[in-house]
Amino acid sequence: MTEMLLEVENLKKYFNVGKHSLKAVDNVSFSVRRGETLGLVGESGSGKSTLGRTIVGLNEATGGKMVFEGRDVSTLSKKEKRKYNRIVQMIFQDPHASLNPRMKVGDIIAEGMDAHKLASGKERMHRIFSLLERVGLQGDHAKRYPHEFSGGQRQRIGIARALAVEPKFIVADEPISALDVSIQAQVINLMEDLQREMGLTFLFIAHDLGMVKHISDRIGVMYLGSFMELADSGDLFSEPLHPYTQALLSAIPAPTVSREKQERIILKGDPPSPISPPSGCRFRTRCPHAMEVCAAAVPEWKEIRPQHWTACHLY
Amino acid sequence: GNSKSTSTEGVKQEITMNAVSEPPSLDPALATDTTSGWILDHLYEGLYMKNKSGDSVKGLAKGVKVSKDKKVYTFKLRDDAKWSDGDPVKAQDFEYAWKHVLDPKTGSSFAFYMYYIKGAEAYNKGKGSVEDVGVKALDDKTLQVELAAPIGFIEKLLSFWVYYPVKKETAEGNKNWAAEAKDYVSNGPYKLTEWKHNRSVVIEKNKSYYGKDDVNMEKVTWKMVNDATTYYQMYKSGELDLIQTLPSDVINQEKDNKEYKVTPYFGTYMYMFNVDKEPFNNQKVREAFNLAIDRKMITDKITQAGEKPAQAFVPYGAESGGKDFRKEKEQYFQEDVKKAKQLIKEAMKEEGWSQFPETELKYNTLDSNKKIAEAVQEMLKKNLGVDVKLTNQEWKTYLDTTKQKNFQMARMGWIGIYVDPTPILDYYLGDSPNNRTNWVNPKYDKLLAQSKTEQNEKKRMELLHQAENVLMKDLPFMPVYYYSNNYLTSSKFKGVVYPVNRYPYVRWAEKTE
Amino acid sequence: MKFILKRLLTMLLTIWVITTLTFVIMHTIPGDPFSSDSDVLPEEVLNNMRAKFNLDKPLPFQYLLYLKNLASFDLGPSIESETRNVNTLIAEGLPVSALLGFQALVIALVFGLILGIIASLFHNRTIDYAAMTIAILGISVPSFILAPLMIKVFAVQWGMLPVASWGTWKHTILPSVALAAGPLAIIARFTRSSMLEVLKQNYMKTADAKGLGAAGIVVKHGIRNAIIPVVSFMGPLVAHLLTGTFVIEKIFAIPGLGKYFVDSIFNRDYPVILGTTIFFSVVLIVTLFLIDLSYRLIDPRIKLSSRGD
Amino acid sequence: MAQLLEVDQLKVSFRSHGGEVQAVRGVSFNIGHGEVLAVVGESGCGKSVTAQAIMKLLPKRGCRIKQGSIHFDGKDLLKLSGKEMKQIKGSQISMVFQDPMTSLNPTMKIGIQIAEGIIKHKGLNKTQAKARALELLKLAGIPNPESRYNQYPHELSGGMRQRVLIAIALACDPKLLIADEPTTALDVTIQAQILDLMKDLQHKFGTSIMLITHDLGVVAEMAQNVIVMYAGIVVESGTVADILERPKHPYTMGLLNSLPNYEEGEKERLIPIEGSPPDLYDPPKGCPFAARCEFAMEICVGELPEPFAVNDGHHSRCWLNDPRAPKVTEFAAAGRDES
Amino acid sequence: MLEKASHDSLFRPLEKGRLKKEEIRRPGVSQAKESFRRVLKNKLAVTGAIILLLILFFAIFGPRMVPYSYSDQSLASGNLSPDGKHWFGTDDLGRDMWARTWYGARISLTIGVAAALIDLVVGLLVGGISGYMAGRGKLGDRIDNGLMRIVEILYSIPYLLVVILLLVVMKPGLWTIVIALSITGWVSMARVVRGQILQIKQQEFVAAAQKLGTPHGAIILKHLFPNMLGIIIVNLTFTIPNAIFAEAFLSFIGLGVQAPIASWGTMANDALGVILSGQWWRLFFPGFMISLTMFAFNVFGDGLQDALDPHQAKD
Ligand SMILES: Nc1ncnc2c1ncn2[C@@H]1O[C@H](COP(=O)(O)OP(=O)(O)OP(=O)(O)O)[C@@H](O)[C@H]1O
Ligand SMILES: Nc1ncnc2c1ncn2[C@@H]1O[C@H](COP(=O)(O)OP(=O)(O)OP(=O)(O)O)[C@@H](O)[C@H]1O
Ligand SMILES: [Mg+2]
Ligand SMILES: [Mg+2]
Repeated sequence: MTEMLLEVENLKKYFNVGKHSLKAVDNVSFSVRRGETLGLVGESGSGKSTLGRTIVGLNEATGGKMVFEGRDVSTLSKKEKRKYNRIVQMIFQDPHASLNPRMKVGDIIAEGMDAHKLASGKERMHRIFSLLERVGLQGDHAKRYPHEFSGGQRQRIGIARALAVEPKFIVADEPISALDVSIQAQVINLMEDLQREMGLTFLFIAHDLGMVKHISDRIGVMYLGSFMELADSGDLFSEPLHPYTQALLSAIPAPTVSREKQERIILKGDPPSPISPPSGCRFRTRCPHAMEVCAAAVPEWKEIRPQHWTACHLY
Repeated sequence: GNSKSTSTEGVKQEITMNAVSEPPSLDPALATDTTSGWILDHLYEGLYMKNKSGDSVKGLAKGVKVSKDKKVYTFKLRDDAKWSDGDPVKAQDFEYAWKHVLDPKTGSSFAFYMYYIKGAEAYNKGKGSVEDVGVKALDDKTLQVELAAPIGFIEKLLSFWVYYPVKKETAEGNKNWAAEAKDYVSNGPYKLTEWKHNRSVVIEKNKSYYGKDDVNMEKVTWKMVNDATTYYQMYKSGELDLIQTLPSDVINQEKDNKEYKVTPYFGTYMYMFNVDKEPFNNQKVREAFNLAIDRKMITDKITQAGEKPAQAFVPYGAESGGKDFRKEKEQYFQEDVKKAKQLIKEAMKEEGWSQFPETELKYNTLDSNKKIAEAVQEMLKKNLGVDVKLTNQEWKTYLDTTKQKNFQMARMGWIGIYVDPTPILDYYLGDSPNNRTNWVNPKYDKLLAQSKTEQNEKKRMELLHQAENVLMKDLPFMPVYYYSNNYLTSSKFKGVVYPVNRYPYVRWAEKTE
Repeated sequence: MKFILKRLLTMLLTIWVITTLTFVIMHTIPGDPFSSDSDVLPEEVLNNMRAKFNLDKPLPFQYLLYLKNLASFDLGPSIESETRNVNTLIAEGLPVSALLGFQALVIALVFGLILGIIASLFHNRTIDYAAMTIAILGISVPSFILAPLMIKVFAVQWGMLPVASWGTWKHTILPSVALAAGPLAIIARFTRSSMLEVLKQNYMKTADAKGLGAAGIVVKHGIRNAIIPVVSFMGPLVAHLLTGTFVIEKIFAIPGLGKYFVDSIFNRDYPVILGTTIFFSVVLIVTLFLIDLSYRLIDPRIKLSSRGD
Repeated sequence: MAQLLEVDQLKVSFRSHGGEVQAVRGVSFNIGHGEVLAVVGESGCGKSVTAQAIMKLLPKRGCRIKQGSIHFDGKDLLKLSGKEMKQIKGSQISMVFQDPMTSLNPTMKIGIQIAEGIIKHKGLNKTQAKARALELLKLAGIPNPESRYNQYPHELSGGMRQRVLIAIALACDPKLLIADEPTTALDVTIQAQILDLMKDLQHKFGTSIMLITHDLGVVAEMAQNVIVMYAGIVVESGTVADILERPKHPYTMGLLNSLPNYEEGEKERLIPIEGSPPDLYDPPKGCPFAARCEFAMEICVGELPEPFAVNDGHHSRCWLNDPRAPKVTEFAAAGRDES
Repeated sequence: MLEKASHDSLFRPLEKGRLKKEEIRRPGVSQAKESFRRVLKNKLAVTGAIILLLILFFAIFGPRMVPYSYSDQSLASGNLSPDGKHWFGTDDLGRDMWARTWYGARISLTIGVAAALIDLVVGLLVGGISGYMAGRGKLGDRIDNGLMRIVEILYSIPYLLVVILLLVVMKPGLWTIVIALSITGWVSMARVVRGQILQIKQQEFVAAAQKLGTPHGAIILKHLFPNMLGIIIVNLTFTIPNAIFAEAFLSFIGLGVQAPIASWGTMANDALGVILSGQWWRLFFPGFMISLTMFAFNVFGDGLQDALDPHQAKD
């Protein structure tokens, strides 16, 4: 087995908007190691959710290749595809919309188990209970409807649901942004515990850079459908290479009043449209360091330092 | 203006009636239904016409010469006979019209009414040629008709709409001349002025008609209102002046209205028995059934429209030497429950039935049929202890089912084409396609055959009575009542003529207020 | 373009299937155009009549002949009304039926929506119950009872309107209302039910927070989200209303198309059966197609085919 | 100067099949002209309900404002007629809704959803409203407003939808902006842009803002005053510095403790507040936080304290502030005071 | 950490574990029980149910309460208005309307229930599959297309013609009526359900269920139908009177129940003339019973919809 759980090559996802095609994800390549957490941050609308949904198969890719555990996903047989769908799971961004309001929590959690015939009868009940406890809820919560839970509890139901099918890889799309900090901490702790105990791999999409840094081993930065930078989380925060990453980090608000606030790099101009992205480097229209070459050529995706990749003409 | 219309001056002589449905065709060659006939009778006039009292009198025929063997008739046409466009009516128009009816390509279903003419049947059936048909225009005003055999009722026949003339030039020039009012030409008291399909037909007095002075009503409108509840309400609100066939629920409340009128209708409502099927293979059962129902109750309480209980086949109205054929022998049996019970007992013994066979009564879907069937069912149950099952079917399916003789007991109605016992009695001839009972009695067939060649009217009637005796003894059917027609006519109108078996003539009618 | 063409082809195919099945069933059921009780005709005379309408030919031949004529939009003659053909019958009846149907549709839609919306806004209150009682009456009192009752009251007793027949706009009022009552009630019920769902949605709060008037909120934000069931229900309804309704046309003596759908079958008037069926199916298929298209216009999230995204 | 908004002893409850949910149980606070008040608190503690009560957006059925008053610009909103309220909604008070996924009408183009309010309150015609809407979209950081104008919500990313909601709320230059977690779905650069935009409004037009958020960084950046809610009551209120640096309520302390410290290199476990908030169907008689509180005392179970004034403007509803209570040592460590 | 010393017993630190940290106190009840309880609590639903039960009661026992059977005639005493002897009066053949009305209830109710079942089985199946499959790849499109074309065909072929065909091959009776109703009775349901599904399936929880590998059927059944309950109930409630009147039409063709047995539909049909003649009771009682049944079904349906909605606030 390779070290890489998932390799994504030149993945594309375009949407038809009117007569145009909107390049939500354009030529993205990266890989996810077994057992790691890959954080994904970036401009709102840069295609993070789309990328996540494409990986788990909720969107059909327009182009490119995904290799999971050494197998090209598009060549999987029906049975294998089903297995892939099981072991690659998603935690949805909106904990309310993704839970059927007319189903009891127990049935929601057991849904995947039922579908894959993983358990039935007493065993099923038992599994539901232990999953609920696993995510910090109680067994008798199984009999309630989703709307009787708070946002944090609902998010944990979503996690239990994903866990029920014994996944290996989970795409978590902003799993904590709807939660208050205390519950955010609960959820993050839970994810970490699970990772440790079950060897799970996460693709963690979030805007809260503090949390992303806390949980991720590596972090990818997206802008307008493409990756700008990918590095170990420590490296990324201490030595961001790409001008966009630098701007992003400078904008983090700190929860203190007294401390001297750091200088924020303000990006000039408007974000360009994903329907007609700028030539060359996508960021160049707003980049403080933009050069002529940036308009002419697409910067190469290269490893500037060990395990530190970026696409920028500065390097 | 004629003298009559001045007496009611100021009142527009117009009447609105209900045709119930769109006349399928106003081409005399193609019209086969009473509605079309009703309108045609106002638009045309044949060699003979019906007068106020319903007798056939000379119409377009001015004079007639009959050959000795009573087979060749030579008619002279009136000189003042004109089409509504002013052109004279010619003998050729008759020749053309009649031959057109007989032309197999026309596909006229009433062509057989002309089979009395020599060569007509052969031509119509594709076995002869048009030249051999015995109709010929000798000149513009002379028409010669040669019959296959002499007949006694030629005047009646010639007043029938199949024998109306059609303007040759018009019809030859436009195959669909009868489809719209603008192309339409007629020769009678009225001309067609407006035909809004499925809505209304308007006819107005034909100024070219030779007898226009004898026509009171200036304008006649027929609306086409199919729903009984609706046309009744239209009558009540004054939108219609004359309606027929009232909704059965209102008859009771209209009975004493002076606008209400009932006329007999020459037909019989009955149930046929399939004599090949149990239990009706046994005459006693058939008789018992006949004796077990209370016909008066049915006509008084259910149909209510002045129908007469029928204990024989031929309805009232047929004349037999000055007397009514029916009145000569009104009843063949008396309803008698006790006797009926006895008959059933005997029949069961004869046939060796331990239980009375399952019996089904079929009828075609119609409110009144259903009610009568329900009543009969209940009477049979109460009086004979026989449980009869009811089944109804949509009309054409029903016709097919009964034609296949797939029934035990089935409703049927039969109306004489003309008022004579023959067309009624013919119904049960052994080879009649109408006879669906499987009942064949050579004696009956023979008597009827004899009656048809019998030239002596009295003897003929005697033979017909004998035939009916045979029929009523075997009882392959169960008569229930003789039909009637009912009308409401606004009291503003006088002089409407209600002929037997035809709809009202209004040419002599007069609106008074 | 390709899409439209493909759809057109499917339509033709569907119509062909409908024509064929109708043809087969029509010739399977007992009875023929010329059977009647008043006179059972000699076989030769019947044959003359059959020959006139090609009914003497073998069925496959008749079938092909019909298809051939159909290809040139010739629906053939009417057997019942011999001098007229089916194209004329449709051409004459359609405007009448369509006008009536259209009026009824407008009445049903406008009042149905209003009734349903009001009921949903006053959910489980007296107004709701009143509106729904009206609706339930509308559904459970069929037009064949409602129509004569209305005639009796409005035309005969009060003399406000003519009893029946066709001519002025006054003649159209009672039949339109009678025709609309049932659909109106159903539309009201659908609207209420789906409006209740919509009213619970967050975006209704957003609209409210903008300070829009209550009517504006309901009309601009509510209806469009709630109307899909009504639209789905309307598909077959529109086709039916526009091509005429037997019962109403009969009761009000209206020269529409509706009678032919029923009479032709009772009379076994083969060309009229086929002609009206084909005509109806064209109207139906086109309506359903438009409805399918409208889904997407109403709710842009809906996609009906997997072409593109 | 009188406050712009005065909420006094607001109590809201919902009746549902399970019984009565006491979502808000006596909340009072004020917002001055041009002030930014941050509201923080546990999920489900009644923040959104309070906000919606001000806007009178709570469902008419099954929900009752049981007590309290809401004075806006001197008028008691709870006593206004529906018509008068319509004049205020959207133009004087506007709101950014919490859930960007469901708060936009899925069947209406986003541009029209923005323009609608402008037409209603500003009396602009359609083209003018469109121009204004485009401008707002741009201000909210949506690229290519012209093409986005005609898109439907489902074609937008989560963050874009949130920005559309912001644009709607800002459309009519309100006096009071209630922003219910307005930047949760935004990346930090856009978040910064939005926060700047709000500050701008505050400075230029004197707009007051009620900012509901759980991002304490945003609180620090934006707010002058903060209230902390828990289980339907305000447990602590004060200036930003009071709350973030000198919290006097164990719940506030717990919140601050839960934050990851991203400055540190070492990955350490986060410290959430254990347990979950009480059931609002049957809220405890005493302090609702008692069950989760490290410092809980007997009295906490039996009785809910009145707010203690820690100092001017800083109130805490905790028995620990009672002179009879034992002193809490290590308090500083519990709060994230870096001194 | 709290100082140990305390002056007041009330200010003593709480023993650990005295208050459970995480609990939701309301007891959970099973889904069926809960739903049942809610239905019972709903005034509308209970009213509807009581009326329906009453109608059922009279359908069973009504005919036995009078000394006449539904078929006993008394031509001499036809058209009697309601009095102490004939509670609902008599019809034109002098039959007791009370006996006939309640006897007819058996038939009309049976037909109503059968029609509802057909709607539920065929309508939901066709509509569900069609709506769900539309837009799910080529095969899905084809299934939707095929089903909708079948609907078009069934709907276009004149019903009358098909019914006459049935008359030829089947014996009249209840079973035949049910078959006749199943030919097209479900079409409206199918179309409406399809439209709703097209709309509802866009929601996130459907994507979640798909991701978990839930079979299509289960998604339709568990996720989509419950969320369109209101619409389904509305459709059901007007299928019932339609069927009751359709039976009257079928008996016109010859397929219906055979005289003298009468259903409400045929009784109403036969009594139309009383609009002109004034024996209102002949039309009123069958007509009123149809309306009352409808009313009860509707009220019950509305109540059911309210009761089964987990969000629904209590009044
Ligand atoms: N319509 C309703 N019916 C019943 N209970 C409700 C309703 N709306 C809100 N609640 C309850 O009111 C309480 C407060 O809800 P609210 O939405 O104000 O929380 P919040 O503080 O905004 O939380 P979050 O941070 O998760 O948005 C919750 O317990 C919730 O369950
Ligand atoms: N169904 C769709 N149709 C058209 N465009 C879409 C669709 N879904 C997403 N997009 C577009 O794709 C781009 C990327 O969207 P995506 O949701 O992946 O962004 P994101 O990175 O998750 O943003 P956020 O952080 O705001 O959630 C956006 O420009 C969005 O408008
Ligand atoms: Mg996203
Ligand atoms: Mg909230």
